Amino acid sequence: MTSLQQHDIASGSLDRMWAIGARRPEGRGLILLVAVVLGALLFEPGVFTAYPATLGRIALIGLVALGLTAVILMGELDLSVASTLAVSGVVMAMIPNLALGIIAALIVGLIVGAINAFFVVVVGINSFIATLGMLFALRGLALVLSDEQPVRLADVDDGVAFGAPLIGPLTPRVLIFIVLLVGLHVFLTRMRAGREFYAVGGNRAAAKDAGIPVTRRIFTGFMISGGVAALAGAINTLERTAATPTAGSTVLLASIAAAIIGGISLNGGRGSIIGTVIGTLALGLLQIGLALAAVQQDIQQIFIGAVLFIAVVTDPASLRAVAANLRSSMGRGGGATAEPMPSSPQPVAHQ
Amino acid sequence: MTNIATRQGGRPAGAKVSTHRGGQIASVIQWSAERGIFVVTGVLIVAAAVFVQGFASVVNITDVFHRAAPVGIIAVGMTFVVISGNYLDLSVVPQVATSAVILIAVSNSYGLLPAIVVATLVSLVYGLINGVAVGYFKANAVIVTLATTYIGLGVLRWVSGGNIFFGPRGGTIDTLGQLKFGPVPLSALVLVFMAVLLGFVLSRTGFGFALRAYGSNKDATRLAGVATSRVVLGAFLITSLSAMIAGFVLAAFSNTAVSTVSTGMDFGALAAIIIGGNSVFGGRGSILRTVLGVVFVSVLTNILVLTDIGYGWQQVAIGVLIVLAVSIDALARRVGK
Amino acid sequence: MQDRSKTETAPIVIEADAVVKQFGGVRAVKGVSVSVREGEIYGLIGENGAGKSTLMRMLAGLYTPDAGEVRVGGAPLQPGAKSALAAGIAIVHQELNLIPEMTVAENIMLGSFPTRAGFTESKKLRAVAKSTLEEIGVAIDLDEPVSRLSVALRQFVEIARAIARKPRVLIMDEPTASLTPAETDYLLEMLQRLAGRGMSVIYISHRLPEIFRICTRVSVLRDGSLVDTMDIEATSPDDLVNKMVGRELKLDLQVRREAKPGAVVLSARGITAPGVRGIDLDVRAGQIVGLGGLVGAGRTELVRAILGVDPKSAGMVTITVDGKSKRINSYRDAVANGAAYVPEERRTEGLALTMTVADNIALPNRRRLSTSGVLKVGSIGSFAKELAARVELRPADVTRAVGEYSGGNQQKVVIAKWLGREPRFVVLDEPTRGVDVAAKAEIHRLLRSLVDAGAAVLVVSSDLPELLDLSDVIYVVRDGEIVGTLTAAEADEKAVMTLAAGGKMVTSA
Amino acid sequence: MTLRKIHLAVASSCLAALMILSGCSATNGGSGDSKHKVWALLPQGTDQPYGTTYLPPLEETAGKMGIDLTVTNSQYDSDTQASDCEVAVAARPELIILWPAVASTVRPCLVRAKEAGIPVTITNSDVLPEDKDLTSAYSGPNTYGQGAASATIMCGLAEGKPVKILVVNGLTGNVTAINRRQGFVDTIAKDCPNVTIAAEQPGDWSKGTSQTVTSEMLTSVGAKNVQGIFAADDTMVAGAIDALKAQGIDPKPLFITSIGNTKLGNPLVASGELDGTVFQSSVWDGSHAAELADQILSGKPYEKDVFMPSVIVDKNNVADADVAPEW
Repeated sequence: MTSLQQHDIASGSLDRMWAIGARRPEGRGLILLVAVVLGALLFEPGVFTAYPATLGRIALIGLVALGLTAVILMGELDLSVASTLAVSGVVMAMIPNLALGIIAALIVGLIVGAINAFFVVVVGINSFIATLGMLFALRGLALVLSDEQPVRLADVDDGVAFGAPLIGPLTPRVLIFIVLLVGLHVFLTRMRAGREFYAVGGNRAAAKDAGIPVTRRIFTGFMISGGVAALAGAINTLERTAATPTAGSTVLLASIAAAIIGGISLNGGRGSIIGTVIGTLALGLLQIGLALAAVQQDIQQIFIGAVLFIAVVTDPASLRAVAANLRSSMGRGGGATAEPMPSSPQPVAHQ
Repeated sequence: MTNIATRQGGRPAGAKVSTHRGGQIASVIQWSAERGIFVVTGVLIVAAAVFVQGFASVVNITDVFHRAAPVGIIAVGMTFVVISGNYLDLSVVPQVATSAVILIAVSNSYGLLPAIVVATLVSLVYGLINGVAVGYFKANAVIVTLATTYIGLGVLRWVSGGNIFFGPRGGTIDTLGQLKFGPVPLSALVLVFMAVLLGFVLSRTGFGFALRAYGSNKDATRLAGVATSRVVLGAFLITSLSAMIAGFVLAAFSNTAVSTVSTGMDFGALAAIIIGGNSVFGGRGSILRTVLGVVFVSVLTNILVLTDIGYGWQQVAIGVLIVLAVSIDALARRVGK
Repeated sequence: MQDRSKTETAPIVIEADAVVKQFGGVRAVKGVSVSVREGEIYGLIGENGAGKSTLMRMLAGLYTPDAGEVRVGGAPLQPGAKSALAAGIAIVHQELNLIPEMTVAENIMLGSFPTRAGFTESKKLRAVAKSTLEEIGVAIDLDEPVSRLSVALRQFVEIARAIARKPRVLIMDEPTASLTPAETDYLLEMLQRLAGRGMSVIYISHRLPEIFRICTRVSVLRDGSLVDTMDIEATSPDDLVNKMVGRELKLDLQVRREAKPGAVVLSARGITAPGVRGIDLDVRAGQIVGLGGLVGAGRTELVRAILGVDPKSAGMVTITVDGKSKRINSYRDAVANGAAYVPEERRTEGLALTMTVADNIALPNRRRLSTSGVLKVGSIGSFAKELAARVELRPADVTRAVGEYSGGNQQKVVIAKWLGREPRFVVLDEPTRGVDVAAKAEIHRLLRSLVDAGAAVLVVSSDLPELLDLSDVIYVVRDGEIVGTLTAAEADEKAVMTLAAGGKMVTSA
Repeated sequence: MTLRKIHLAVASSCLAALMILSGCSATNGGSGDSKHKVWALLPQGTDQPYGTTYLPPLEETAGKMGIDLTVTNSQYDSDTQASDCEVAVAARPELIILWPAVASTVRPCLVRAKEAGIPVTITNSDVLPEDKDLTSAYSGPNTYGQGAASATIMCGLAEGKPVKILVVNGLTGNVTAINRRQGFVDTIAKDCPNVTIAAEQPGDWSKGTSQTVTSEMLTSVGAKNVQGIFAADDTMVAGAIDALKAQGIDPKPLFITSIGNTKLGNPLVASGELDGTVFQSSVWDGSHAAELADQILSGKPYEKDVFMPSVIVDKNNVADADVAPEW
């Protein structure tokens, strides 16, 4: 027998579904994706007939984005992924033995992640800045190590072979991407440590008091993003048969954009791997579609920018904010929407 | 009971000692967070003058000014965005390039004044789009300015065709670009002027006050009756206009303009702002610090070039400095509590 | 009351032994020793800044003492939240400590998810959460994200989280601050039930009646030191208050002043907003209007809609000053026309904590402190000093960061910054929540002086004595509507609560 | 609320769709099925002056030859170009024109194309020797050769006397920059070891940057110790010359060489400040890329390597019509 009861917000299962749907952050990303897919089907079906290439591009952007998701969910940001990718690639190419090289690359990534985490949690620097510093430092390091020149793999043919389709049309890169996204999704939804990422991002103080090892979680997060970036670097180096110290120049912003379009909140606690994947798909398909349609480079860039801009200003919070602004400037307006409406504790019919 | 008594006797004493030592360390950190950049910059310059051959020469001082001016002008403007707690304006990259191209291209065919008018209008458009999206739509500044960067570069290259534009040799722009007063080029004076002007705006005007308050606590500032959306818009407009002037300076200096002229200046300016010790958490921040940060980075880069140290190491140095500067800030914040 | 004989002899579960804690140079707790027996409810009171919360956090292992030690069942407590939890200590914080995007179930089990090989066992998780909610007798949808719950329900989720850990010691820091009397009743009975089963409870509150109702012993802290520890029978409210403030001070129940309402200053018509259903409201010059009702009834939403802080979907607000009526369309309109707002969330909405007192006071007044946009730097300091003196800020140093001040003094700064504008319509939401007795009295005095100066004042308060004491007229709000109007004469606790709960007072199990 | 969200979402999605539509219709116009389908994978386009003047002749000539051309720009990111390559191969064109972003990274792309039976011609900067067999032909300047040619001018000027020079390189990590430097360095080492490099810094293809770093190098080395300057392109050499002037040094006595013969460099040669530059005709480059593609597609005979003549431009031929600058 209960004495205090929750007065349900959404009465009726349909409203309830709507309510839940409205809460999902991936919504807008999905709509964009549908729009892009429709557009592609109408004007550039090649996007789908050429799906191995499309998948390749998606995996290229997406890999790093997956790693970033783990960090952003905790309300942090990792700008250093771009040059982590470059450094780990260079290190790998510098080591004659391929296997050792790959291992070294991954270790570099994990170390970078740990260093980032150290500055963020132990020293207490805003992660945007800490990783900005690492972005500069590692880029420089990559140039120093490589003597400012591309470093070729010892065994080029391995690399060429690596780039070839492995299962059906899927190249190792795509397979790794799929494995990673499934793995991270399971980690963030089903596993305790991953679930607690949301707590760390949603309310860090609360997470600490609840006995969650916040520091360890943040280290894990940054090491995931660092490691994944390094993995991307290794894959790129293998596929290209050489490492370029200036690599990753276009990856960073693209992967952040993908995550954002996927509905992740830079404040943390809100977002998902699925969302990031949706964002990546939308972005990748758009890029490939425009390329196949032979749209002029500059126009392509304008497109991507416009899509990103729309994605960020159509965030429900943004719309609410601007609606309020308009209302106050025009006087009374319609549909104020500072939901959810708080429920008053009242006895209702027994459930 | 007794053991409690002894403890009560003993522990606080021990505690006192520890805090005394802690206090010293704390004050050192506090001090370096407050004054650090001033001293370090001074020391660096003096050391360079003594040990780096040629550093103190008139010519070299001019070079340092040339390094400092464009990124410095961007930085003093962008300080407003940083202090408002909005991280940075990535779109200064297309903005600088656009204003540079407009200055040369338009003035070649229509004269200087029309060029300046067009450039101003364009930069106002940038400021409005960024400012409205961030201020009124409450959208994340990094993403918004990332989007406007994509769009801006696309449009610039589409319209300019990516061409490189030259001004006539000995033309007004060229002359102004090469104009010097002793070792001090005009561009440096522009930087000084901007710094003084914007420093006044930030520290002495109601707008600057509101901006600092906003950086410290958005909601409280709004509930104090401040038009916060407008304040943010203001910050982005100032940044855009500074970026425009930086573009002018760049174009005049080389008497050429091309869409790639400003690559990397977004993070470059931010780096200077941070190294200067401005707090990205809102709260502490000043134009003076930004200027010091710019001077520091410029002098350091100059020294590294003079001593023939490679580009790679230059990047490493800047990266390390950023982390160092913010670490001190963070530690100071910690012991301050 | 519970069975004394049991607790007097019962073993000591947790004790703080001469614990010391410093922040920067300041010593928040100076060698305090307390001990709690099994199954007793132990009261802890003191003004804000007396060190209660710090002491609690040390007992809960969230702070490590700089000196002295905390012992649980005789064994010294290892630092860190985790070891404290393991030792059976659970704490319910004053400020809500939940993860908004997580479900009720996840929040209850936060930090102690049942796992197999790192994977969470969601069935088990929901089961434990469910049984815990049943144990404390609250029914909430386990899968609802906490972000969609009312403040009161969130508080109970907090409590459920603590209970779910089956603690030996339950520490509660101002748990009733955001609860209605009905919910408070319910909570107190629940605590007694739990204590009856041998759980020890450390109960912190400003509300003396609650202390006297459930506690067996009570300790008083002042300025970080332990003043006294007494059996509850051995003391009285006045005695406690004196020990708390360290000086003679009558509980703030002075004779009701003669209300002489003037012209209508605020007129709100058909205000409709989320949680507010077409409310009409007038506030007159020289009048204090109180808004009573349960938490979540829509009072905060109402005042925010009236002021334009949050958007309203319908309704019209006019403020009339010196016969001139102005239609209010936005919050800044309201402020421009002499409105002042002291929000419920002082720290997040009232103050820029990193800035100085002077800056905070100057912010709403920056227009008059500047000529054509340029600040008159010199005048800011003197202006702030004058106002700080008017609100009796202690210490009266306007160059210090507001963050360094206690809750009560911070609230004074919030009020001070508005006084500078000579407001004509003042809205205060829970003006004395989490404020110590002395500051409370001073804030009340300030309000009265404002009204006497002809301002119209609208107060939202869940502290019934305060509401009854201050208000000339009380509007009771329920479910976003005004369900009753009580003049000072007719108003008493029972009347207000009956209206507030709509006759259907919540009954305990 | 939910409804409002849906509306906006729909609105935005429509907008996105609209943009795609407009974008594609803008380009689908040109393509006819009778034409040869060719992809050109370039590392630069309108984002660089050279690419800007390279593209029009390429597209124009392609149009004349009845080639339906699709151009991509990887902005010198080898990963992006590799992905572009995958897309191109998947699009099954009759031929791919490749301008390697990073020569050492294109082998996989070439292999894929070969497997798909798509011939690949290289433009502007050639692939590594060991990858040659995977390509059908090369047309363009030999960026290494240009560096070498510029070095030859330098050696000629030095006449065996010991000469200390400053080197202003292109954007760090950029392939053209690397090749030109390598060509120059190797050649002086081989032909005139009397010419030594006193200092070198990147000028990022920018006049302003070049002016600053040159001035700084002059300071560090000491102006009197510098008898010459090599800059990897005319834009930067212009900056270097301004740096000299700014220090009150007359550039004429110094040995200054460069690459490009652009609208900026040519007048400097005429004025005698720049002693010699190597003509790189972006028009020649672009148009030959298309012509070569056409020759292969229509089975005409073609040369495997069509090198842009590295014409040396100095005071003797600076005014000639056939070395009129293009950008």
